[in-house]
Amino acid sequence: MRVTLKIVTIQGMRERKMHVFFEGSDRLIEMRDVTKTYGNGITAVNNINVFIDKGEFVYVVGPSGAGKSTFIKMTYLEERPTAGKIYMNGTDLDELKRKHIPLLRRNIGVVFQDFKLLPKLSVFENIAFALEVLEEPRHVIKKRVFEVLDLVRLKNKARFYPQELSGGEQQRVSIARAMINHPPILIADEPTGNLDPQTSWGIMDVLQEINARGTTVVMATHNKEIVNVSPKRVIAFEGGRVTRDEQRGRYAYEK
Amino acid sequence: MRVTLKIVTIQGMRERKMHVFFEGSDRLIEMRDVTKTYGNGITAVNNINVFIDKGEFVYVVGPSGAGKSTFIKMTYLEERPTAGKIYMNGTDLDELKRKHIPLLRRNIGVVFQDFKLLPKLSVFENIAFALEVLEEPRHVIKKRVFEVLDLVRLKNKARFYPQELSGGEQQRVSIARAMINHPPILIADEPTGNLDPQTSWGIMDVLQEINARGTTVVMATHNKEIVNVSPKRVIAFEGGRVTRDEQRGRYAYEK
Amino acid sequence: MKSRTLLRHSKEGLKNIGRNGWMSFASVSAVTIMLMVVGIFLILIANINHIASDVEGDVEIRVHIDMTASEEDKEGLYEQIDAIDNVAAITYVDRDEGLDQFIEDVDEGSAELFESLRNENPLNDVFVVETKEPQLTEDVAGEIEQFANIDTVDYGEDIIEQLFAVTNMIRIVGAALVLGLMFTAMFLIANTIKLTIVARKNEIQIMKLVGATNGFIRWPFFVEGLVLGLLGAILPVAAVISGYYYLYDLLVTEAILSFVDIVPPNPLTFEIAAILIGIGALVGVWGSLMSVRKFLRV
Amino acid sequence: MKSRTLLRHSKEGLKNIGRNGWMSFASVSAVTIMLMVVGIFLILIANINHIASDVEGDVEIRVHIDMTASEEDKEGLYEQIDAIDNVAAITYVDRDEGLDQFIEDVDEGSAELFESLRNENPLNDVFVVETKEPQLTEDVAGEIEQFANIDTVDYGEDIIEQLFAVTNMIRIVGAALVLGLMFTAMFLIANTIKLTIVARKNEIQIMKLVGATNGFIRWPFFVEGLVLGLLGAILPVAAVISGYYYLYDLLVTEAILSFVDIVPPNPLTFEIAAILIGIGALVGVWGSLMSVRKFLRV
Ligand SMILES: Nc1ncnc2c1ncn2[C@@H]1O[C@H](COP(=O)(O)OP(=O)(O)OP(=O)(O)O)[C@@H](O)[C@H]1O
Ligand SMILES: Nc1ncnc2c1ncn2[C@@H]1O[C@H](COP(=O)(O)OP(=O)(O)OP(=O)(O)O)[C@@H](O)[C@H]1O
Ligand SMILES: [Mg+2]
Ligand SMILES: [Mg+2]
Repeated sequence: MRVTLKIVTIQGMRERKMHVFFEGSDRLIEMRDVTKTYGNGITAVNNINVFIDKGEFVYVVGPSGAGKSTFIKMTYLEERPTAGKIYMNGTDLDELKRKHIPLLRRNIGVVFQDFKLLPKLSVFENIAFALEVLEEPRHVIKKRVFEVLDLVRLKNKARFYPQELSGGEQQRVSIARAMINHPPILIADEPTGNLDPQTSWGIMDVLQEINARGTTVVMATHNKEIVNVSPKRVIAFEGGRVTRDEQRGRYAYEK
Repeated sequence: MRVTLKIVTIQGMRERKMHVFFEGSDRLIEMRDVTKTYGNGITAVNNINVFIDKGEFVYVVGPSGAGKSTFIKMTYLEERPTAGKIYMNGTDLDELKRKHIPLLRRNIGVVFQDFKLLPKLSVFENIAFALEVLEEPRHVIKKRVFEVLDLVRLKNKARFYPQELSGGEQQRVSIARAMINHPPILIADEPTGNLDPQTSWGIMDVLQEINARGTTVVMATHNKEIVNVSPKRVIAFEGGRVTRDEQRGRYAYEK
Repeated sequence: MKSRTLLRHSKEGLKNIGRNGWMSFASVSAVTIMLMVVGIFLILIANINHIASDVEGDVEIRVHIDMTASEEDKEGLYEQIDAIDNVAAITYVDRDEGLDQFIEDVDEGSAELFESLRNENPLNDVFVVETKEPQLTEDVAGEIEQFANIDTVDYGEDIIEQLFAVTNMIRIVGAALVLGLMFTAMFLIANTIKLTIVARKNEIQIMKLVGATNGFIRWPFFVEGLVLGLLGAILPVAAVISGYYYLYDLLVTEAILSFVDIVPPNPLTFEIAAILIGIGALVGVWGSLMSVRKFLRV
Repeated sequence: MKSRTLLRHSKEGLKNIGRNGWMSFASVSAVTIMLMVVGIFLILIANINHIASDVEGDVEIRVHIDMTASEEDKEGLYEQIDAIDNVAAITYVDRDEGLDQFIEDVDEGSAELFESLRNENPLNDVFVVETKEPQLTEDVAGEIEQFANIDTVDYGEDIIEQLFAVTNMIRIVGAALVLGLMFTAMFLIANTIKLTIVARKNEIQIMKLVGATNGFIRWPFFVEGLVLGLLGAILPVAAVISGYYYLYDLLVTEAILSFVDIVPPNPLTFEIAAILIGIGALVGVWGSLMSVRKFLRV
């Protein structure tokens, strides 16, 4: 079995063992006939087929409640589909053992729509956490954290706690945490919702740069300007279905 | 003293007593030399003078961390200034008694940047809460709640709990709650941050309509398109200072 | 406050118990357990106190009358003793009766041999005097000693002080334990309730930001605390009443340990039930309101 | 797990105690109070048990030897009794000694009158037999009754059963109370710790979403629970040891209540301290890990 094989390789490696998940296959995300119906009866994602390859930069757009976040949550197993198959880098998520889920998640940097910062940890500690789970040595962690804090322009807020930050600053901490361990895939859910246009473009620059260096980026966004000014593949959701999937698409939800 | 007089009037009234705060004066918000330094030493708002009159529609813009939310929080006393004077409708907030703060807040509808929904209450209950504090009768509450739910297009989610909503849906619940009791002043902190352009314009239509009917609207936003397409008074913050305050201004933070 | 608001607060308080699901359960079970412990100890202490009183009640003054006293002397002495304020009862035991009792009490092996004493009874006639309060024994004995026609007055001088020392110690330790336990219970219940409310800190603050007055927020917590406290009292009250009735039946009607006299359940268990319900309600409300208070300053 | 990770987990666990500020305080105070109660009751029960054993130890068999028995008969009897398995000690009390003792025991008023008995002592010579276990008294007495040269064998037949009934009841009730109390304490401590951890449910889930394994999350909670439990044990241990030493000094050296024999503090308090520390650590860790477990399924 593919799954078993992979896990063996992972355990055999010493350094950066978390990355092994995403070596080999070129198809990183593969959703086949996936449907997600929540406990309250809402079908948030309805029979979608989505394929995302290594190195792509994909915008996920669509009106409020269209199912973008649900789609995203299924990739890192915050939610499980009620029907259909999801393969991450060729691994069937149904066959992934519980204890290997953390390994999968370490390969996916996620910027959560609601940030999900740990309220009792400082900005530094929040970001460092994603490296601590990899058991990196202290000095490596420190160096990396200040690197990404610099990228998101929050170096001077390292010792602050999330409640002491503005909305946009919290969002940038979440972005920094998602990038810290150079994950092969970065998924950002509305990463510029609380940012002014200038800062948003700064973040876009960073995302495009890591994409250029090989990271696959999936970004749910409502930012028409960004999508239109910097066109890339666009997957459009509406009512839980994929209504459009085009290379170099436009935002296209005009007033 | 003005303050005392007002409170007497309030207690003398039976219905809608909460509105009395905002009758009479034309200057609703008046900040004189206001500075706010947080406990951690950050000066979020630095010696600003802001005057907002009855009936205005004001955009508050500025980069992430400029002090917009802090400015807003001081109007409804979530934060108190460390220096300077704030008058709401002519009432000196320093002289406002603790027990009258709730009366002030009932006159200000607030859309919080982080929504601040009560997690254990359904959408309906969350919105109804703002009317329950006014001791409105049950049938009035029910009618009003469904009216505003209709405005934000969430009538079918009335029984859901906040965690069962998408980001944009939560934001709209927060907007609905802020409007429910027809406050004379509505302050919205980034009310379209999680909304697609179309839904954002829907919300803007609602805000403009209640503004036309007499409600004063203050809206912190990063949405360049909205500010530029629908120009109004713009107050721009940068580093805690007001750098620009113009009628029919533009967003003006170009890349 | 309008009556519909009062109704709203009560409903809200009850709903909150459900909304906070197992947090409410944790509070109720803390109340239940603590009240159970308090109830059991109240019963224990009531009985220990009862037994101690019984033992103290056995203290008596034995007034040995001079062999030479005439019947009149004895009557005079009787009246003198009877005139003392704190004397509750006087019983006359003549020397033959005294010997009978003595032989009965003495261990069997020796008993028949003492029969030989019948002929030359060495005992005096005795007045057995009971005082109104066991603690008064010494004083009364002192007074009696002044009277004429008395050989010796004897009330177990050495034993009695130690006896009272023991019974008093038992009472003090018992009271201290029960009081300590009650405060412990109150503290722990309030602590638990506090924890469940601190978890709702943000919610309380949101309510305030949306324009709720302190009172508006407090009322549902009042109802919630009250109901949690009362719910927590149900089981202990039921257990104390039925358990003690059962035990009493077992010990009394089945005549096990018949020589130990335990307190009858009728007023006792109901008094304890009232105390438990009182503590439950009080601590529930108090813990709830105390904890809310510090989050209202928004 | 790398050693620096272990270090990280320990640090993190300790930091969490500070981060959760008064929640930790609430847990520690719950542990403190419950262990204090358990400690006090352990001491009480140890002493009650001790006193009960003392009382039982007073049980003895009095073998009244036939008046007619010769010295040789007596020696034969002595050896026969001595040969019984469960006999611990035999004391010979001749009739004159017996009378002395008797007169000493009898109440003062009558004592001098019994002196008259000296001339025609009605008592037998007696072997006082102690058994190895008080509970064996009846059996041993039965065996002795078979021997020759015996007048009567006397061991308070009626009293002894009731005595054992009482001491056994005290022991059972005591053990039940202490066990019940221990479980109560454990439940309440775990309950409190659980509440503080449930409040961190979201944080635990965020950690999982960011790629932490269950073990990675669990370790700091392990340390935290352990330290909370140990912190909570400090005060009770100190109180039990110093308090009991003080009390013992007071009762023994000051000779208050000198007739009650209480357990010396030396091994006792340290044994209890060990139990308290054990409970604290165990329940701390257990409560902590139990509560985390259900939030790890993300
Ligand atoms: N945990 C949940 N339980 C039940 N229903 C949910 C849950 N999460 C989302 N939903 C529902 O599923 C639908 C899609 O939600 P989703 O969060 O995927 O939307 P979205 O496209 O991300 O919207 P937005 O742009 O507003 O964030 C919504 O109607 C929402 O009410
Ligand atoms: N509670 C707080 N304690 C300490 N510092 C704070 C607090 N809230 C905000 N700050 C700091 O004050 C500054 C201004 O924050 P504010 O929230 O007003 O910014 P903003 O203009 O709303 O930004 P954004 O657009 O990102 O929401 C920031 O640098 C932030 O770090
Ligand atoms: Mg979303
Ligand atoms: Mg803000």
